[in-house]
Amino acid sequence: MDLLNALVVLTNFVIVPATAYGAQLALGALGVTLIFGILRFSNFAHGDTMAFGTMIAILVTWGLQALGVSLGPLPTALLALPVAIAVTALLLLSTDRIVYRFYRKVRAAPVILVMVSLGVMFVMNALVRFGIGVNEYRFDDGARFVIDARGFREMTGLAEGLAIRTTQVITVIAAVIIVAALFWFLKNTRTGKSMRAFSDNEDLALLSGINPERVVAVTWVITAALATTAGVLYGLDKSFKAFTYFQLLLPIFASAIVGGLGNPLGAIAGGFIIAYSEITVTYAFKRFLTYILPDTLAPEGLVQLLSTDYKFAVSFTILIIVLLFKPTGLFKGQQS
Amino acid sequence: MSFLIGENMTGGYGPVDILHGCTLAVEKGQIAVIVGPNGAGKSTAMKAVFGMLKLRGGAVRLDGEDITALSPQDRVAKGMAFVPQTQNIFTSMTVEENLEMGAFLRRDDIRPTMEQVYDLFPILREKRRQPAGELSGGQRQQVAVGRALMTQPKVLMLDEPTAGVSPIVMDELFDRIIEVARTGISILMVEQNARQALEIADMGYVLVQGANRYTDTGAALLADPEVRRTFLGG
Amino acid sequence: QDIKIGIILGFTGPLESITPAMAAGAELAVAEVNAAGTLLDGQTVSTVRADSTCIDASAATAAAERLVTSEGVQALMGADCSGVTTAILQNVARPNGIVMVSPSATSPALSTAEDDGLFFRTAPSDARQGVVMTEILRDRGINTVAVTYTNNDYGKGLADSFAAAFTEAGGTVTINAAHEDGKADYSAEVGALASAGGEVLVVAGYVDQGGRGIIQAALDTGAFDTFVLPDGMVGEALVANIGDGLNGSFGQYPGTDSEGASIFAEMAAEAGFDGTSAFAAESYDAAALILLAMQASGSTDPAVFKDHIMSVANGPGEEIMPGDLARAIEILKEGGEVDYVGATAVDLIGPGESAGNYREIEIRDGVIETVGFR
Amino acid sequence: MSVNLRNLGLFALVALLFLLTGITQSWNVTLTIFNMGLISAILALGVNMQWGFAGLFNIGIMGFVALGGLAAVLISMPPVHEAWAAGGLQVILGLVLGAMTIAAAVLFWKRMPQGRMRGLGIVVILVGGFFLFRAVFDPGVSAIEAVNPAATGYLGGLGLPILLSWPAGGLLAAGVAWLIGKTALGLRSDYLAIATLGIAEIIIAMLKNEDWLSRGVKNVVGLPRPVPFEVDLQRSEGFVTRVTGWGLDPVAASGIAVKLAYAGLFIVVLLVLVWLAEMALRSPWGRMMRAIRDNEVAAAAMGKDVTRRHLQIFILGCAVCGIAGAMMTTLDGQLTPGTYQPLRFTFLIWVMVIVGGSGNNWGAVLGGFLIWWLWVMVEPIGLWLIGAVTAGMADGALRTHLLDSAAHMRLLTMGVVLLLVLRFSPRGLIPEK
Amino acid sequence: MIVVENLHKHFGGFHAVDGASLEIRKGSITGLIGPNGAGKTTLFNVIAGRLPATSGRVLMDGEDITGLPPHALFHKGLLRTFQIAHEFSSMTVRENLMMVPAGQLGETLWNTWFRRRAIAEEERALRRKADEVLEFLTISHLAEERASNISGGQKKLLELGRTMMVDAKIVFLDEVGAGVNRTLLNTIGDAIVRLNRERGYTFCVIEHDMDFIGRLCDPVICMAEGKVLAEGTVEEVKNDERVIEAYLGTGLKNKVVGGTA
Ligand SMILES: Nc1ncnc2c1ncn2[C@@H]1O[C@H](COP(=O)(O)OP(=O)(O)OP(=O)(O)O)[C@@H](O)[C@H]1O
Ligand SMILES: Nc1ncnc2c1ncn2[C@@H]1O[C@H](COP(=O)(O)OP(=O)(O)OP(=O)(O)O)[C@@H](O)[C@H]1O
Ligand SMILES: [Mg+2]
Ligand SMILES: [Mg+2]
Repeated sequence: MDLLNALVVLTNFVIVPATAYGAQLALGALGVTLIFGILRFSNFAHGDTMAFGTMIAILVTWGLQALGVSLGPLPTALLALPVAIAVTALLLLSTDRIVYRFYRKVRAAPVILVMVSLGVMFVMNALVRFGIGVNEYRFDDGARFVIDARGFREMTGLAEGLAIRTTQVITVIAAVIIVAALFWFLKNTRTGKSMRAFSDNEDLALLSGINPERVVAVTWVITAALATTAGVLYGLDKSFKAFTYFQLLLPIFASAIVGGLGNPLGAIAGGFIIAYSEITVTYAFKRFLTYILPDTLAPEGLVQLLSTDYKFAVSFTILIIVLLFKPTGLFKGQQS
Repeated sequence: MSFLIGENMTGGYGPVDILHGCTLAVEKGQIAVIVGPNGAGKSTAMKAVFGMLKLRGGAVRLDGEDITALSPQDRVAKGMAFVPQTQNIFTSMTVEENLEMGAFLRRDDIRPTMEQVYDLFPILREKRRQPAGELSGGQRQQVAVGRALMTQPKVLMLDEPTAGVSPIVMDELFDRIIEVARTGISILMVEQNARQALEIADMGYVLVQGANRYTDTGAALLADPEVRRTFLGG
Repeated sequence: QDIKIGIILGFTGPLESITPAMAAGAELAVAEVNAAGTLLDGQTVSTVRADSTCIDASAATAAAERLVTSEGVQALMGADCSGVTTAILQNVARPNGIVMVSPSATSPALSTAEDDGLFFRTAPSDARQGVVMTEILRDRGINTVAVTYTNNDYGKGLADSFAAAFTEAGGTVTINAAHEDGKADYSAEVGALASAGGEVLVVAGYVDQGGRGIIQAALDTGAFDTFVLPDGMVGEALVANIGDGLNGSFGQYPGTDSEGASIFAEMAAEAGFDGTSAFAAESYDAAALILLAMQASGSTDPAVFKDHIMSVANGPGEEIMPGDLARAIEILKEGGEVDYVGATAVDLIGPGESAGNYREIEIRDGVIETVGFR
Repeated sequence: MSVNLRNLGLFALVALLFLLTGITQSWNVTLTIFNMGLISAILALGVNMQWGFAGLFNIGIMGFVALGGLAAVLISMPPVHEAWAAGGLQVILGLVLGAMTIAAAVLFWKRMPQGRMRGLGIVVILVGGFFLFRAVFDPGVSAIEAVNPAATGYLGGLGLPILLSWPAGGLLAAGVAWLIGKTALGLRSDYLAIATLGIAEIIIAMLKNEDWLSRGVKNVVGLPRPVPFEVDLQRSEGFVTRVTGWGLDPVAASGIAVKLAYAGLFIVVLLVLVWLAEMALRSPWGRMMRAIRDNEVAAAAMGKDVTRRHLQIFILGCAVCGIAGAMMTTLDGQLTPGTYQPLRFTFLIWVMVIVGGSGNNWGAVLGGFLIWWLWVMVEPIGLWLIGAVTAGMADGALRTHLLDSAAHMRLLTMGVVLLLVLRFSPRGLIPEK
Repeated sequence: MIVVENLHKHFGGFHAVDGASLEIRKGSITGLIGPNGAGKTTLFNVIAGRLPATSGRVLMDGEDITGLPPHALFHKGLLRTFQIAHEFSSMTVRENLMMVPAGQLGETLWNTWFRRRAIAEEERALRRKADEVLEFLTISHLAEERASNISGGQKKLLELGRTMMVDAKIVFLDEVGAGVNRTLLNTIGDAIVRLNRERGYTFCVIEHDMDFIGRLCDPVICMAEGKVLAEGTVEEVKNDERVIEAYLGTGLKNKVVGGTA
């Protein structure tokens, strides 16, 4: 029984949240990695693209809710998602037309594009704040839990509870499906291959008859889809707040890089590494140990390797260690 | 009227002209070879013919049609293929994907052509799942030519296709080029292995400082002692 | 002649979601005075906003410098975060002799900072709240608590003073862990808090920042059911965003049994903002104090009216509620005395900071109910 | 020549911006911005050394600036004797033990043959050392932090003049850069970038949480100044009579005088650094660095020790950032760890370098001034813009909404201006050659 | 001079160099030939410290130099060129040459600040030297051009030029001839011979142009599939059955001379 309780504690406070958070990061990292892989720059506007997409989704969700539309146990926002993706795609495409295209033409160095994306980030930042403001919004509806803690306790008679949220399940499933689809798309479809060819050698791609503008457009559309999906799923699970989305950028980049920039599998792996390291290294094992150890050995202290103050530091330390052994990330990413 | 002609081309990368009224032409099913010292503007002329350089003067015509204003992509669609001198492969993609990219605009079955390329360069079959960037210098060159052949073009433009390939492969390559030409495809190539190249050429151009110095049949150029000494290494 | 007051708050940055209500609070007081039209024989007051960014001391200094030396304000309502507040005080307010009243800087270090008598705050001291919170917990018979705080001077100061008071009183703090605001995920923090255990979780954070994230995650995982909510956490937004899970949680925020707070809340609702948002009431009071001190001293010169802020705030005299500013001006004009109570029952002590009377609340059926005063 | 004229013109333009600010707003505002502009220019110079000269993508600038700030506290604040007595030695002992553990682990790794034993041994040493370290260190920390936590609760500094902290900040940053460089410089481009970003976050986390060192988030305020206080000037007879003699208001004049004093100090530092950087860049050393930046493989084959040179420039660049960090903390008069945000202290500096023109010292300096000016001025400009836009509008929901969102114009304006500058000179205002 | 003992270099499961043993004698111009992918460049890279060996040793004058970093080998007098040109693209052609010599005064920061005069003097000498090399390579007119803007063949010349900036003991040339005009290549060949005779440089030359090899090299080593296939004088190697089959071939099969029209 105690062993079971110990396992449930670990699952409830480490495995489930880390898996869900990892999937959230991974979805964000996929977008970053895609832009890096094809257009060859680190897109700092990605966090705000996510925020923008989510904002549209929220507005549409509110509309739908007002009309009384719902998806039953699933969040209504999923219905709004396609609209939000379309609007975000339009925004990204026009940003490309107005801003990025020029730099492609003059063959600007990647670092210039990074700075340009910083400029775009500021603008999108403002757009979102104009659009929906700076407050925190909750827009999840439907059933919040697949299993909730109290229900689990009553069901199993254990002392510890286990909670799994609907959004966590959706996020993990979405992450797996999306990465598989993206991987397949890039590896096997003509468009996917032409995108990789374009990123590898733009001139030669031109000589092969690949239309660069089309490649770029497809990339942005996919990015819009990834960013919006990631943003909406994250917002459903936690909440929407413009500033938080900006802050998300850092762990997202860390995930993309530790996995290997430009590699979709890497993004997924990176997301989970960051999430798990943040949560496990700072986890206090007191409760867990109390269950599995005999009473006499039960720990006095928290049995915490490092305090949670350092959770970010921990994930970065792990990131650096990974990079020291695998200098281009776990899955052999690209270099600019 | 030549099948492909770049006539009186003038232009360069920046404000300075590299090409000064240079003319290159190739007939249907024939082989034209460009030779000349380093920096003469051979590659520049090839790029100009392919539309990768803004011309300040002159025109490019394909099969009688003026294509001076077309983008490189559109020229590919018109049946032109080009192997640049440098950076002529997709280094992060596998050999096979490189070849597939060559056939990007084709809608028909590309397997047979790919088999032909593999037969021509057997080493590529062996390495087809390897990223092209990991290949040796000569192997890369073979990938580059293979990619262009995959296009099944009407005009094939090659910038120093034999640089760095071993003698046996070079012979194979020239053989193949002759074969290709016999099927009615025009071939325009730059070569520093000039003697071998001129041997198979119908037409030869000697380019110096962006202008035509000598233009004659391959055999005639080979026979000219002045040309041999100054440009072909004796 | 026109009186100008600078409102310097973090309109962008981590506190951007609570600052609009704070600014609106201050502007409400100004509007009220202007509507009366009687201040200093009919002078009008205008406000100028500037962005303190909450975190960037240099940008805040530059913004304050602009308010003072270019816009020519006579007083500053702000700043919000203690770090930038200190920077502005030392680099702008003192050199230029400008009065500064902060609605939300709670760092104990500010009590001892050199201020030439120019600095005041309507926010209560962290130390006092720690004691009050301890009393509330002891009265409810709670002996072990876990504490999490937002990692800035407010959170850290409050958590430390509470931990000290609570341990002193014989309770046990199982863990005292920080959380960073605006972060993506709080699973790690909640995991550690849950493992440490405790009857309740004290959340010394902000209502729409990491504090809410922590509570949400703690409820979801079943780690805690009851939360103790200090001033930064009490707000309608919390109840609205979390809902039923909060029932049974309790806490305290500055206030007396005067009806000031509810009056202010109504006024705010009428003006179109949320008066219960964190520090909105303090901001109203800060602005009101500045204006009443001007009236009391009969001068807009900071060097003169700075000495009247304490007397206006503490009485003796007639008690002044929000909405009564016109009456207060009238009394002062006639040479009378007022005791400004305002929206947060301000009483300034020592170096000019709020003494801290607290209203004990409990959340019942999704409503924040006042259950007592301390 | 025309290039030089153009550059002079650009500097004149920026000078004009500052002058206009002085005229339309006030000289105090201008000088405030100008002083931070000087510090920004130094920061941009440091980053330019790493990126422009050597192609090192360091986005951990924030960390080194913070270290400079820490140096300011450690050098200038008076020591807290009580805290030293309570646990000073114990904390030092703990740190020494920690350092010894790491040294032992490194030695062990180098000495032992490859194999399972080595891995196991390392783990044993590290884990054992970690617990020993915590056992000694933690009680010391608690003792120190218990000493009057509201006012001190830390060890304090050395009580030396704060000007000494500028070189000290450089040294501290250089020391940490050495450690980082030794481990992480093998990484390339974006991977190095994220590693440095991570290290910067770690440094900030330490500053925020190690209260015994610098009070953590409780901030250290009231740092000594290298220049007089305005209030003291206003009280000094001589000063007041002199400035009133010039027809100036003593309060405003005192502010200006103090700021000018700071500006003088900063200008000296900036000029010295620019001179050093310029001389280095225009010499075979600079040529070698550019070669390494262009093609490391070929540079190594031509006998250049790429790793050593990278380490050298990394340390130098970081040291410059450390100096600037100490100067900034001196100017602010306080250390506020919460201030350190990547956007402001890393990416904004990068914008300065890129907009100014990477690889060019004068470009970096220009970028530093221009972008800092914008960063501060976009706020009033944004407010003004929104005011102008809404002025003609009828009262209504949209107008209120816009006015309410006025603060966000700051972000919009910053973004748009940045995009415009990059659009019209994508290689920077003063490009490299 | 250089002895390679049973050298292996594996990429994953692929054995690019597979137990090669060979010797480059002092004062020789050794030719290295072999089919594409034989492992020649890889062998160079291992010798020159660019790639770590999987196993085996490289000796230089009896000293084990396996695994030394490239810059250390440069200081020992071992220079190499790259098959795919590695120019310093943002620098001018002349600067590309001037940066080569080791131990320049001006490479020390201290000197750049406090010994400016000495540096200026040194620079003048370097510049003269660089201009001589450019003259020799017939690209003087490109001295101020950005190296990224010169033609493919010119880049190869620049590669060669860099090795001429210092006094080397041994120079590894990886296909300097590919893409270089044959007339110029002859001149380069002459220069190699002269450097070899007059200054005592040892050369190891990879080249696919058999005329060039034949004119310059003795001995010639032929590699195939990572191993040494044959070794000897040019004539011996040229007539070796295995070399002909693997590398040289029998000439054009369809010998059709064009231009008959
Ligand atoms: N990084 C790598 N990863 C995997 N295989 C590699 C790598 N580099 C080289 N190879 C393989 O090693 C073999 C030897 O390559 P190398 O470049 O040494 O050939 P080479 O003899 O120089 O040929 P060439 O004459 O064409 O230049 C080739 O088959 C190549 O595919
Ligand atoms: N991208 C460029 N920008 C500016 N100038 C260039 C550029 N590429 C080449 N040039 C110049 O143009 C001239 C002709 O170059 P081009 O590449 O056409 O020569 P080439 O005849 O192909 O020589 P090679 O046989 O060496 O390949 C050279 O002098 C070179 O300096
Ligand atoms: Mg060429
Ligand atoms: Mg090779």
